[in-house]
Amino acid sequence: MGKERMKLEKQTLYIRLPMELDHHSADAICRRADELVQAKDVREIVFDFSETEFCDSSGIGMLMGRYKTMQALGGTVRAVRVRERVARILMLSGVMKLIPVERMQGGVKA
Amino acid sequence: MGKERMKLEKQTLYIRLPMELDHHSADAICRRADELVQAKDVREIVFDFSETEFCDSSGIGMLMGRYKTMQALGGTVRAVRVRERVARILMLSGVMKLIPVERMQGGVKA
Amino acid sequence: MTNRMKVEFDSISANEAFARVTVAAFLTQLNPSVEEVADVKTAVSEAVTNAIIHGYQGEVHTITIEGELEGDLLTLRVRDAGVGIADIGQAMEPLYTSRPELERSGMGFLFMEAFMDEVQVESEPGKGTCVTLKKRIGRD
Amino acid sequence: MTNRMKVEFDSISANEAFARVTVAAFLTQLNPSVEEVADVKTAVSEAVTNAIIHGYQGEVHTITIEGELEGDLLTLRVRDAGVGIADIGQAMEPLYTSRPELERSGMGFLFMEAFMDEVQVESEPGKGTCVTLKKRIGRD
Ligand SMILES: Nc1ncnc2c1ncn2[C@@H]1O[C@H](COP(=O)(O)OP(=O)(O)O)[C@@H](O)[C@H]1O
Ligand SMILES: Nc1ncnc2c1ncn2[C@@H]1O[C@H](COP(=O)(O)OP(=O)(O)O)[C@@H](O)[C@H]1O
Repeated sequence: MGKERMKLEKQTLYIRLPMELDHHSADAICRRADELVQAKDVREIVFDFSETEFCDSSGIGMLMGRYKTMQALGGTVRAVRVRERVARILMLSGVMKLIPVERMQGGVKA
Repeated sequence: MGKERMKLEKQTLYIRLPMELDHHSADAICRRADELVQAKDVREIVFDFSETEFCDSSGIGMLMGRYKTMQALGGTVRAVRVRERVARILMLSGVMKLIPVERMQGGVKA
Repeated sequence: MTNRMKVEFDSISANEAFARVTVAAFLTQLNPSVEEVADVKTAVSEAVTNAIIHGYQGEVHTITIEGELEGDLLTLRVRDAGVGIADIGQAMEPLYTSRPELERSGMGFLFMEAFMDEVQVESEPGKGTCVTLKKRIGRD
Repeated sequence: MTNRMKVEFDSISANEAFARVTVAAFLTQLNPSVEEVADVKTAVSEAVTNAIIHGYQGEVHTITIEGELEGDLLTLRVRDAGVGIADIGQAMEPLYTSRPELERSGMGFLFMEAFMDEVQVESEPGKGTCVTLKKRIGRD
């Protein structure tokens, strides 16, 4: 997870997620995000799913973990530009009940 | 190799080759082409490589075999719309010395 | 149409993607829909990730996937020779995870069940685990 | 970076594509160029096709590919337990084929040599053949 895929703007941390969000890629993202949240004053994390075509339960674990951390700090988490297939996974996991999820506009197929 | 990928127009047999031209796909094409050449009065075979991204020595075997058959019958063989990568394979095999090869226009990458 | 394959690889996380692509390539012969390929990839990813994290607990050993096509039925067996599972019923409960500290959601088996027609788990503590995944392709 | 895999599959021609995709997926970890992936796929296709046509002469048995990444070096071993090769020198000559009636061009080994850095053949008549293919990735 290159630094260039995470961007802190004011108190919002933007994370551009990879094409395949699995245990391998999620692990690196969790580590890097937690470092930033600890070092800076982050109030919100925005996960940008626009490039993400694959997501399994490790991706869900990553979202849930960040949600819990931010909640403990009084902050929030959002998922944006989520494709159809990934939205189905987020739905199935129940994570949509905890975290606002905004689908990709324009009917891009997963 | 579906029938719809071969088309006989006047005395020319047009063969639209598959994305991957290997022993598996070439075998089926050889069989079907030979049937048509035997049944109809074919003077020329035009191999359309526009969709072909992969070609190995089985593809070369297919071309050489059809070249020999057509030569024996006084006919000809051509390859058209060949992509860069496949052109390299045809070059390497020496088949370009026997058969006219026309590259894909517009710089489509293999 | 009958076909078989078996693939062995090291239990490192970079091979999760390798396992998905290999199984998808094997499946191609049944002319699956995009959705079916995604379903199978997700299930394989879950089983392989579990073998890496839980089965071998991060140590590098061998994971095996056996694939079989018979008619329209895909059968996959994902095996590790790791720690095994003492209570399979508990392990398969939605949201149960033995490693909450590792960002696990406890949804691996849930996803396997959701995306495959059949999921079977055989395991012996200290010997290892075999997860069998079945799916009929081209039915819907 | 070190990684290993081994894949076994039936010697049917539909698996030529499967073998290419599997090896390409394994190779991904070295960040190869498009050209390098195409080179390796071509060489694998040649070796696997030979095992199917020449090694097993169309009968269905098992072909094995072992892959190894060490640093920037990819090593592949394509094995069959088929008829073997009596005269390896002759077999590797450009344009030599023992099966001209099968539309073979005799260029399989030529292509393997052209696209890989190293090609080694071990074979024993009646026992089978192992073709070792090596290529350094990301050098040019
Ligand atoms: N291959 C395995 N070897 C040992 N234990 C396993 C294996 N697969 C699953 N388990 C056990 O089953 C539990 C539930 O698995 P799962 O539903 O995939 O959730 P998670 O991976 O998020 O923990 C795991 O936490 C683990 O205790
Ligand atoms: N795996 C194998 N088992 C037995 N013989 C083989 C094998 N691979 C190659 N050969 C022999 O080597 C010859 C040359 O192989 P190759 O250069 O690939 O050309 P082709 O496949 O077109 O015949 C084959 O015709 C065959 O006699």
